[in-house]
Amino acid sequence: MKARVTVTLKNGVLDPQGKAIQGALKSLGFAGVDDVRQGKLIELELSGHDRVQAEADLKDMCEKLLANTVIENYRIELI
Amino acid sequence: MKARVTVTLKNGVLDPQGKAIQGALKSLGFAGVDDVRQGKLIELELSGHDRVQAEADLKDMCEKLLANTVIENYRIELI
Amino acid sequence: MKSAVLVFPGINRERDLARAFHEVSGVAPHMVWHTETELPDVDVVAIPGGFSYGDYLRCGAIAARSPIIEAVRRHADRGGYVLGICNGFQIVTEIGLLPGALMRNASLKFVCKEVRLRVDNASTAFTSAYAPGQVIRCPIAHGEGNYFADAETLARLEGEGRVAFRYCDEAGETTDAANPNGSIHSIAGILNERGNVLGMMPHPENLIEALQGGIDGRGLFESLARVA
Amino acid sequence: MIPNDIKITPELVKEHGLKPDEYQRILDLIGREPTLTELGIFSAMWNEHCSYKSSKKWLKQLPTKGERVLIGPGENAGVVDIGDGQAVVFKMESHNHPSYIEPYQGATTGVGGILRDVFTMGARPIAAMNALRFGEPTHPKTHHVVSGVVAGVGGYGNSFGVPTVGGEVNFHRRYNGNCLVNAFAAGLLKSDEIFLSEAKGVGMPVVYLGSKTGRDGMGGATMASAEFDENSAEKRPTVQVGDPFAEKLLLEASLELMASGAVIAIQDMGAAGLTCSAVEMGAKGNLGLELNLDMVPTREPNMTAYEMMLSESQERMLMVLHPHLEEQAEAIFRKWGLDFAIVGYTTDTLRFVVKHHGEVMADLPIKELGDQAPEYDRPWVEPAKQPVLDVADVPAPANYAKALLDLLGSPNLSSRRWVWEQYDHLIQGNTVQRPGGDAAVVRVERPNGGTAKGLGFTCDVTPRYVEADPYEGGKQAIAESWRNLSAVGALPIAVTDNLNFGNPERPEIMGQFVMALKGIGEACLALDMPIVSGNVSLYNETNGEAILPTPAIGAVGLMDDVEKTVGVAFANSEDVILLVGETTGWMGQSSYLYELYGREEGAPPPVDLALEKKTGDFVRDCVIAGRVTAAHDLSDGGLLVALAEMAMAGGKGARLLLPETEVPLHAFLFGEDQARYVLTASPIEASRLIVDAAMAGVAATAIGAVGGSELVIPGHLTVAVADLRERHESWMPSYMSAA
Ligand SMILES: Nc1ncnc2c1ncn2[C@@H]1O[C@H](COP(=O)(O)OP(=O)(O)O)[C@@H](O)[C@H]1O
Ligand SMILES: [Mg+2]
Repeated sequence: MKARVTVTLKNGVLDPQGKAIQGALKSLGFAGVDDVRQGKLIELELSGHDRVQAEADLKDMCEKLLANTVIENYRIELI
Repeated sequence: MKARVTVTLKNGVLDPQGKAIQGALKSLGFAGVDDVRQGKLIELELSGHDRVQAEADLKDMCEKLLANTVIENYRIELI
Repeated sequence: MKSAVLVFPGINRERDLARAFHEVSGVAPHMVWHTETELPDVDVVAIPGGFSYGDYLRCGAIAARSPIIEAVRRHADRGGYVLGICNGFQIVTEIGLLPGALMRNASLKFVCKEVRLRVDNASTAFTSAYAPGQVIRCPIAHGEGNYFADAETLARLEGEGRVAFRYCDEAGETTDAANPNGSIHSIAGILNERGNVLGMMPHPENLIEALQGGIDGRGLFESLARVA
Repeated sequence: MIPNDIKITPELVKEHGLKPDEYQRILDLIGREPTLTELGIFSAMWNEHCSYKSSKKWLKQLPTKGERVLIGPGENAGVVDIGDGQAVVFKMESHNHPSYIEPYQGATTGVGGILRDVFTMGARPIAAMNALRFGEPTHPKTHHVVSGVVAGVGGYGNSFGVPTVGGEVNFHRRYNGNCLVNAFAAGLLKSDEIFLSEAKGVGMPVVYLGSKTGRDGMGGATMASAEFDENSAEKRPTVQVGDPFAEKLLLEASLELMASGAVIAIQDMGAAGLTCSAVEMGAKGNLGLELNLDMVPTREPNMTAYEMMLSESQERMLMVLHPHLEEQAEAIFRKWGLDFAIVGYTTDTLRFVVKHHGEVMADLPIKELGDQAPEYDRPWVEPAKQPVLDVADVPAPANYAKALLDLLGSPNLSSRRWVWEQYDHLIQGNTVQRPGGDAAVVRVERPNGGTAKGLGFTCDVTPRYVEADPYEGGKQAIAESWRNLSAVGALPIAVTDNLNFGNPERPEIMGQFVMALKGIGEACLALDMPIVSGNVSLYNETNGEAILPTPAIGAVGLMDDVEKTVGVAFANSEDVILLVGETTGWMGQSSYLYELYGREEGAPPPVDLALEKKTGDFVRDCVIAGRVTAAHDLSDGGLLVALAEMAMAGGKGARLLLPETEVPLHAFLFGEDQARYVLTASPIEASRLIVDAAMAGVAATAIGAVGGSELVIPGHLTVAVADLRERHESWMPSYMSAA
């Protein structure tokens, strides 16, 4: 079973990376990029077959390790 | 218009972060995580309205900056 | 030796590098701002360490798209010397002047310490002051120095003697324990085909005076001074 | 959005951390009810952090003057003359609470803040240190906090480009609920090019520089996080995120701007950013200041005046510029890609006026905002003294080798290599003494060439001592920093302090504070180390349990010729090992007792300041004269631990022949008597040193010789240096690699 976890900064939290990318795109001549935010994508290969269990596990993994819930949100997708 | 670019390491490219996450998950007691790969998620806010143009621009941004195509693949989604 | 040191926003070892050139050649290098489109008339263009653009997105990625880069490429095409150290190495690979890429250290931690390097090719413009196989001390300071290249590239690098420096132990052995970042084949520095572009993660510029604890890094600058 | 003219309720006052009598003071001062923005401004200016209301009375009693002191406490950082028209600028500051909440970002913004304090004065940062205290290793949060904090300190300093050359790491259960992150930074400038925060001239532009303002750190008042966020489902995080890249640009741009002559006054935006910086600039210059918030570069839409005035977004500066150089100044900032906006101007009204969308949001008397802050003489009680511990109550180890190995492998005495290897300690190419020894030494070139000078840096305090006896513990912190500097050959010239304590409203805690400061002050006076800057962090308590009282000291020393420094490593076989200072075998509060038996008992070792001075001066003279091959001060773990450290550093053993003494062996080897050092010298030089020491009134005894690959005390201990190293180096990496 494959899972995809995306971790993004909460609203209002400064994103220096996004800011730098936005600046670089601008100086490369791309107009009309109003905002850029950078997040993480974590792809997992799970050996179980129980989707409900997997979702619960993934949530637990996010809370415990994958996301820093003080400043980040996460989203889980099973694929 | 919102766009989401995901950048992932090509197959065969070593992913130290993914490996470290896998190890950490294991030592946290999560069994059955067979593989972990970490990638980047870049969310952009575009001011244009032309989706075709936007897709072309995004591809260009990926090739020129957002991905290092020697080691990375990218995927573009308009949302 | 006439040299130029490039400066990008966020670069922070430009003074260290300029000092090394100055110490060894007696001439202060030109400091060149990234928005320039021409280089001064120099033999060596050096790209220093640091965190250009904060190392955001990928190390060296944003700096590699600066206006000055085209001039660097032309300089290299003409056979001029290009030296990329640390962030400079990352930038030079992002430009494509050297193959492969630098990934996060296997430990995922920034590491600053003194390591040993083995000079695997001492017949280059950058290394001729060293003896072949010589083991030198050299500081490192990076979070993403884990060199990676695909099998084919690696075979070429090895086959053509383009690995200039490798991490090793005191006896010159390339062991896992002596590899500070997980680099493939313990690679610390590589050359381009023509031998006029060197990229390396370690900082020879921080070990050129007895006060710094040793002078093993001088050889690199002295080598350049011989040919330029 | 909450309107600016909302009725100020007692709840609102309370949420702003203001006591009813403090609010009454506000009403008396301005003669009407404050607006919401005004209330926010008062709460920012009058909180403990900005106003020092509990500590001011005692801080005033510290010695802050000296021949070399150019700028003492009160500015962003202290400035001390080091000759040749050069001066060193330094300060230490805490970021404890944010680091416990979000260790990585808390530590980065702590480092960013202190670096800004230093370069705001016009100095280029040349060294950083970090004093860290964590809970006991087994506490569930400790591992996470350590890894985040260390990564954060490194993440910021490495990218910014300052060498992080020293610090301290302690683990103790009393930090379980409150870690301490104290960051130190030092910079170098020309002594006639110091920049200050005092605004001058009426009608001068007030310029905002650096990163944009967001709603960062809006957690001081709970209402800010709850109610200002009605549009978004998630609770707004109050965490500030550090951007070392922006800071590096800000550094370069600020220094370039200062060199251009455009800057009249400059102040970084730290805690309560725009409010504190603007008020301070105006008040110091006896001027008024008017801000137009429409001009403030913001990162988020619809920010209110209240939010802008209280935002703690990082990497921002406020300057007063010469009007005719404005354009030139702007060009410099644009070149570095930073925001630049004229957000106001100075006035002669002595009022602090804040306008937004054409409306006056605040109009307050500027001097009173700072000067009339409440000041408390909080009740305090002198902590009870601990009885002196009888050596007879401390068991000797069954096996000396095992005891030594256990000490070296303990959380508090084990090697900090795992920490400092994550910090770039070599950048700038001037690090002459690297981390791992006593003090770090950084080369300083003279403007006109010639032999380079050296600056020594060290961080010290032994919180268990301070807990047991705040007065002696305070003295000891200064004395230990004096020793660390003297051992590398540097003359201690000044200190900065970071006073971390619990709740000052509790008389016992206030008593710790008062007595520790008394000890610190006396020691600074006796050792001629004025305090030139510092920071107070109170209320470090969780569930009624306070941290150990931790007045961390950052000290700076000067060497005329940096090449004269020596390290701790045993250098040559046959060198004679000299023990300098008196050994009584003081076991109270020793590491031996704590690490091996879990006992925190007895009075800490007393500090004889005159003896410290005499001994330190003697040792330093020997180092500078090139007479010794290694020097190390004795502190945690006593003589045997110090010898082991010298052996490990040099990769050489030693054979000890201990003098006849009445002190029991274990107390001789592990006791923590103060004012002691170990020196090594060639046999001939050693005999001369013993004679010279006697002449100087300093005890010096030969206790053995360097050589072999083992540390040996015949009949008691034989242990391979390699085994010492193994144990010393393994605790931190193995603790940190276990999840
Ligand atoms: N957090 C830290 N960052 C950098 N260096 C550190 C840190 N903690 C300890 N060190 C270094 O490790 C060495 C030993 O520290 P410590 O035992 O506190 O020294 P001392 O007892 O001489 O004061 C010193 O060189 C010190 O600067
Ligand atoms: Mg010491």
